[in-house]
Amino acid sequence: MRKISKFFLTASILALVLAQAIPAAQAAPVAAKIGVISIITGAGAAYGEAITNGFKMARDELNAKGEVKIELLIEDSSGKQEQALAAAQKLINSQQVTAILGPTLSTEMKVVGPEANASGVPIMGTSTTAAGITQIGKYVFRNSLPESLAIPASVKKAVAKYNIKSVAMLYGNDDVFTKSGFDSMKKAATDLGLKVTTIEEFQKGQADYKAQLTKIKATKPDAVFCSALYEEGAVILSQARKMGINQPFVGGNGFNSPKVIDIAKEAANGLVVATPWFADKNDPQVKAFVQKYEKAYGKKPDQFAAQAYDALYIMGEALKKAGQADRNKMRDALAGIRNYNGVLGKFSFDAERDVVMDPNVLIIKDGKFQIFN
Amino acid sequence: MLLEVQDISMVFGGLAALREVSFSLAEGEILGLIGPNGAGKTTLFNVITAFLTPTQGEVRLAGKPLTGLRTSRITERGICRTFQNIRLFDQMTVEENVMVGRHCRSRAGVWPSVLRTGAQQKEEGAIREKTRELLSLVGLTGHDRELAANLPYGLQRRLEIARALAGEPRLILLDEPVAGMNDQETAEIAALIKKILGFGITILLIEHDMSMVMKVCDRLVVLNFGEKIAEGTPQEIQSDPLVIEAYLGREEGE
Amino acid sequence: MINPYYLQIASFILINIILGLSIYITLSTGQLSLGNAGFMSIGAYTSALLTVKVGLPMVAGILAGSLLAFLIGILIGIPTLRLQGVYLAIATLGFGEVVRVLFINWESLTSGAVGIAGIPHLGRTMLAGLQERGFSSEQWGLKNNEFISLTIFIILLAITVLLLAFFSRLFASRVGRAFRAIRLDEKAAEAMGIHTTYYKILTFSMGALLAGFAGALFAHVTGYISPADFTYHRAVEILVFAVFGGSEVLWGPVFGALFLTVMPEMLRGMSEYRYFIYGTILVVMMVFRPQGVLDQPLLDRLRGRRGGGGDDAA
Amino acid sequence: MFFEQLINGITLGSIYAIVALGYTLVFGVLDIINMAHGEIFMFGAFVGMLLISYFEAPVLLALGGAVLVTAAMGLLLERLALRPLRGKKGASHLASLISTIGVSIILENLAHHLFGAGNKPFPTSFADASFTVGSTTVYLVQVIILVIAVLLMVGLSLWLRKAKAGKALRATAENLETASLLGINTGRIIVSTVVVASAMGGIAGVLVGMAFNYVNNQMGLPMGLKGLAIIILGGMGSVNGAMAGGLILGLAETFVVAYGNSGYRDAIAFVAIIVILLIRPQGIFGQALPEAKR
Repeated sequence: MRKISKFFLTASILALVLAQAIPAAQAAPVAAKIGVISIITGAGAAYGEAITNGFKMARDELNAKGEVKIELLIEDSSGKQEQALAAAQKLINSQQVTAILGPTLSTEMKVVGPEANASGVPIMGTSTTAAGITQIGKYVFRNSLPESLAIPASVKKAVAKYNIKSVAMLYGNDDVFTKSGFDSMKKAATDLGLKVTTIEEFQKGQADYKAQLTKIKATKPDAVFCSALYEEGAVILSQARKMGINQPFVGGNGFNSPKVIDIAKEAANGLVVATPWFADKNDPQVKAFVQKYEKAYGKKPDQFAAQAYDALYIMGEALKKAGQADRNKMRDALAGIRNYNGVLGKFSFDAERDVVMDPNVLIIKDGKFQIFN
Repeated sequence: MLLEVQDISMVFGGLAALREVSFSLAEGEILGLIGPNGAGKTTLFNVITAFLTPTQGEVRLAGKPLTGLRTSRITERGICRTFQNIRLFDQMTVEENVMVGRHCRSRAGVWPSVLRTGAQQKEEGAIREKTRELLSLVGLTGHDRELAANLPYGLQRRLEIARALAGEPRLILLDEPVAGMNDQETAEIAALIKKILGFGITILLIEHDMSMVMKVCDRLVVLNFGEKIAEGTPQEIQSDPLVIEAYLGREEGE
Repeated sequence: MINPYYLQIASFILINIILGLSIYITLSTGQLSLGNAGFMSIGAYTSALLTVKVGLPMVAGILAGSLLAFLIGILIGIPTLRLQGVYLAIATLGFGEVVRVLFINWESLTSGAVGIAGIPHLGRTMLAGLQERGFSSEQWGLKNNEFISLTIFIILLAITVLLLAFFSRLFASRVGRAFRAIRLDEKAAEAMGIHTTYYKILTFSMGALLAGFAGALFAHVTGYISPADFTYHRAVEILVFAVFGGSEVLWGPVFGALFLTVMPEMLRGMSEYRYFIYGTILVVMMVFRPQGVLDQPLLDRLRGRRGGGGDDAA
Repeated sequence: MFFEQLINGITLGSIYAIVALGYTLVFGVLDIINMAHGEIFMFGAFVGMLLISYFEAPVLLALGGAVLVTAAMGLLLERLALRPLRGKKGASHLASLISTIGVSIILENLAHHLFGAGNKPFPTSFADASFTVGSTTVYLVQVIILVIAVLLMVGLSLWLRKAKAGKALRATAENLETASLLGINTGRIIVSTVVVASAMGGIAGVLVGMAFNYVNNQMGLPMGLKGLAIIILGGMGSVNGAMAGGLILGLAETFVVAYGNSGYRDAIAFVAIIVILLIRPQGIFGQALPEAKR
């Protein structure tokens, strides 16, 4: 039941250049109901909260501008496929929404996506990073950076910078995100011709990683590639550093959280991750968003909030282009989105409605995330 | 001989509960098994019905050894029993208890039961008919819809007998059927026992109520500390010095 | 009323009823199995793999999945039946976990934690098949998705009604009396000539069969499964259906599954406290009403009869 | 590497053993499996963590605090979820299993509401202290865990002997109604058994938090399941069995990672219980077959 922290995802980038929004003739705003499926209760509620906050902020801003009038209908999934499916049915059939944002988890999307697609309702994941999401069908979109983009980026930079020849790999094999992250990692390592010294697995809720780490240490790799959610990842880092594994760690997007630093403290230094979202980016749009979000919700926005914020802007843009709350027109408008500048950077959909963007590669240095180069 | 108990020993963790006990029962006979508490009487019942596997010895029914058979098979062969501390299915009705007792004499399996085939319907009818008969025999007519747990103690004892009879036993083992009953109730059970004998059913009876044992039993076997110390007619047993000592010894011990 | 939302909920209720029945059947001979999530996953994976990778028709997949769960139920049942009470509960719990870990690690077959997506969908396949024969939902005045949801619901409803009829007749028979006798006093039941081992294996493997069947249906209703769907928590959830609704009467797990599936949907806002409520239900039930909400006396009262009727104990 | 893995295995095994001791104690005296034990263990870890991070308490004080809180939880558990079932007609031996599963669910969610989801850091200064034997590094924490495990085992053996005497008297009391004559307060023995077992869970929680820098509201279930596997492995109600079973499982898991496939690490415990239940249902150190009574 608890899929909790499982879902750490990736991000996505979006880009909606507000500035580009045509300031022309002010007609009546285009109104639409947009459904949201998110984890409001249960274990993954922390992500759902950030995501819905992002949506709400974007909605208020968009509606204030007057070109569109978006009504958000938010449903809870508790992170469970059955409930997500029920919520989707409710939104599609009872509430007649024009489009859906969410659900939070890739597992949920694999159940909800086909239903939305069959019903002809555009649906966009803002935090679903696993492989095969947009291939579900032509109504399925996402703006979350998949691990298959994030991981090669961080791997490539780390390999170049540290002259890595051999790596040990460690991943959680009972979780969709860490498993598909690992698959990308392995592919990236093979593509770069790295020698893999050992591949170790762990399971959710494990406390003791010493056995795996001892083995990894003995193989003397140049670096450790670790596909873990930050929950486990931070514990792994702290145990590894204590055992004298001082090599760089390269992680996926799921490893990207300030909590890594909270939990692992100095042991977190040397972790390289790729992420769509960098809150300390020197960019006026990002700074404005961070400031406003912090004021409204009392904490810094994380990547989930940022992805959600950009996602609704993309929806808004598509709605303007579609000109009316029509599901098919909305789909076509969404599919045509290219080169939008959002808080995550420049974002486009590719022909398969998947993400095109350049992730930021960050490293934890001196106890904080910094641009890695 | 209907039942032959031969050289049965039962050892629990070094302690012998039964030591080379042998006796036999003729068809239609009623034999009383007596002896002080802890003499091994109920243990012997448990050995005969395969609740326990004896350390040594053999039990035969109508000449065929029962060794290695599980309890349910022994019941099918024709040995039914009651329990010292009543073991009714207390959350079932009186009627259902007897119907369960009929299990080994009926056959409908899963599919016939679900499809309600003609044969199954007929069998079910026969089970109910037999149940009614037995309930009237033991004097429980009118109680059939009551939960077994709600019956007064004396009636529970009767129900156990009816349930055992439902299995159409050749031999019925009764474990203290009148324990805790008053004189009138005891007399009624004694009469019931006589009736059962009248059907040609052989009876092995454990009982502490000596006056009743003496009245109903053809023969007695006396156990003490797991050993058979005497066997004979009630008159013989009453005057047997070993038996008297065993009982007196018990009284001193208490 | 033909709103896919309501029909979806109803479909999950029906699947949960089958799951509730699966544990009820095993409990009817007094055995607590915490391995039903494991059997469910066997049914789900078998059917999913056979339809996705081998291309078998869905009906064949579902039957194969149920059958495999049944066979494994017998295999597991025979040796574990020597175990009593809590030992059995823990051994079956262990079995469920082993199956899950196996599905996680057997990547070449199961894709591990990523799970299997694109499983043929009960309703969509049905619609596609009918459309090939020139049918369209509009003929019935329905939209495609309404037709799909309605089809699933009707199929599941028919299955559930058949199952209930099956078990209510079974429990009212000689076999059902044997089950209850074993549950109430195994030794005494054996002494009545009931082959307790046979009946215990029978109920254990029937429970496995039902769980596998429900799992296969689940796979074809959601279209996606992963090992995370079949954890210890699922086993407990199934247990709660029976324990809450009533573990001594057939209508108990039915009521339990119905109530506990609808409740979180009605109280979407309260679902934060859902597991509190689950936990509290378990404790309170054991303290005040160990037999669950429904029991025989209550059913009799509801039917306006007196006495403990056994002929229709189901 | 072998010796390092050996030490890893012993550390993990000692922790498993302490968790299993809690189960075995309750089972040995009450014939009940306390499914909430894992969650009590988790609360122990949280209390220790809170005392250390927010009140900068020394480790001993943190252990003490965890013991107090978890002992109180044991008391409540006994009062609310076990005692009402005892001797109740119609409540089978499965009733306590189900009711403690209920408590475990409540506790897990309570922790979620109280402490939030996700990991919490467990800072300890001496977690880093280590010394070197030959080429192998040994951490102070590892030694402490082993020592505590052995101490608890010895203490428990003594306790269990006393409690068993109480149990025997209780059994007698049921038959002969002579409890009051014997002047034995069996109720108190039962309560103190649950309390002591819970407190041990609390200790184990703090040790795990300290050794692995790992505290979250989900940590109870995996550890609880391992504990269950161990008491089946070692023999229900057997203190030596819990200790040996814990060490065996800890070593087995570690060496499967070291020389086998780490993906199957979690399955070992359950494969082990299935195998042991089939071959020797009473467990390695168990006395007799599980009683066939219902």
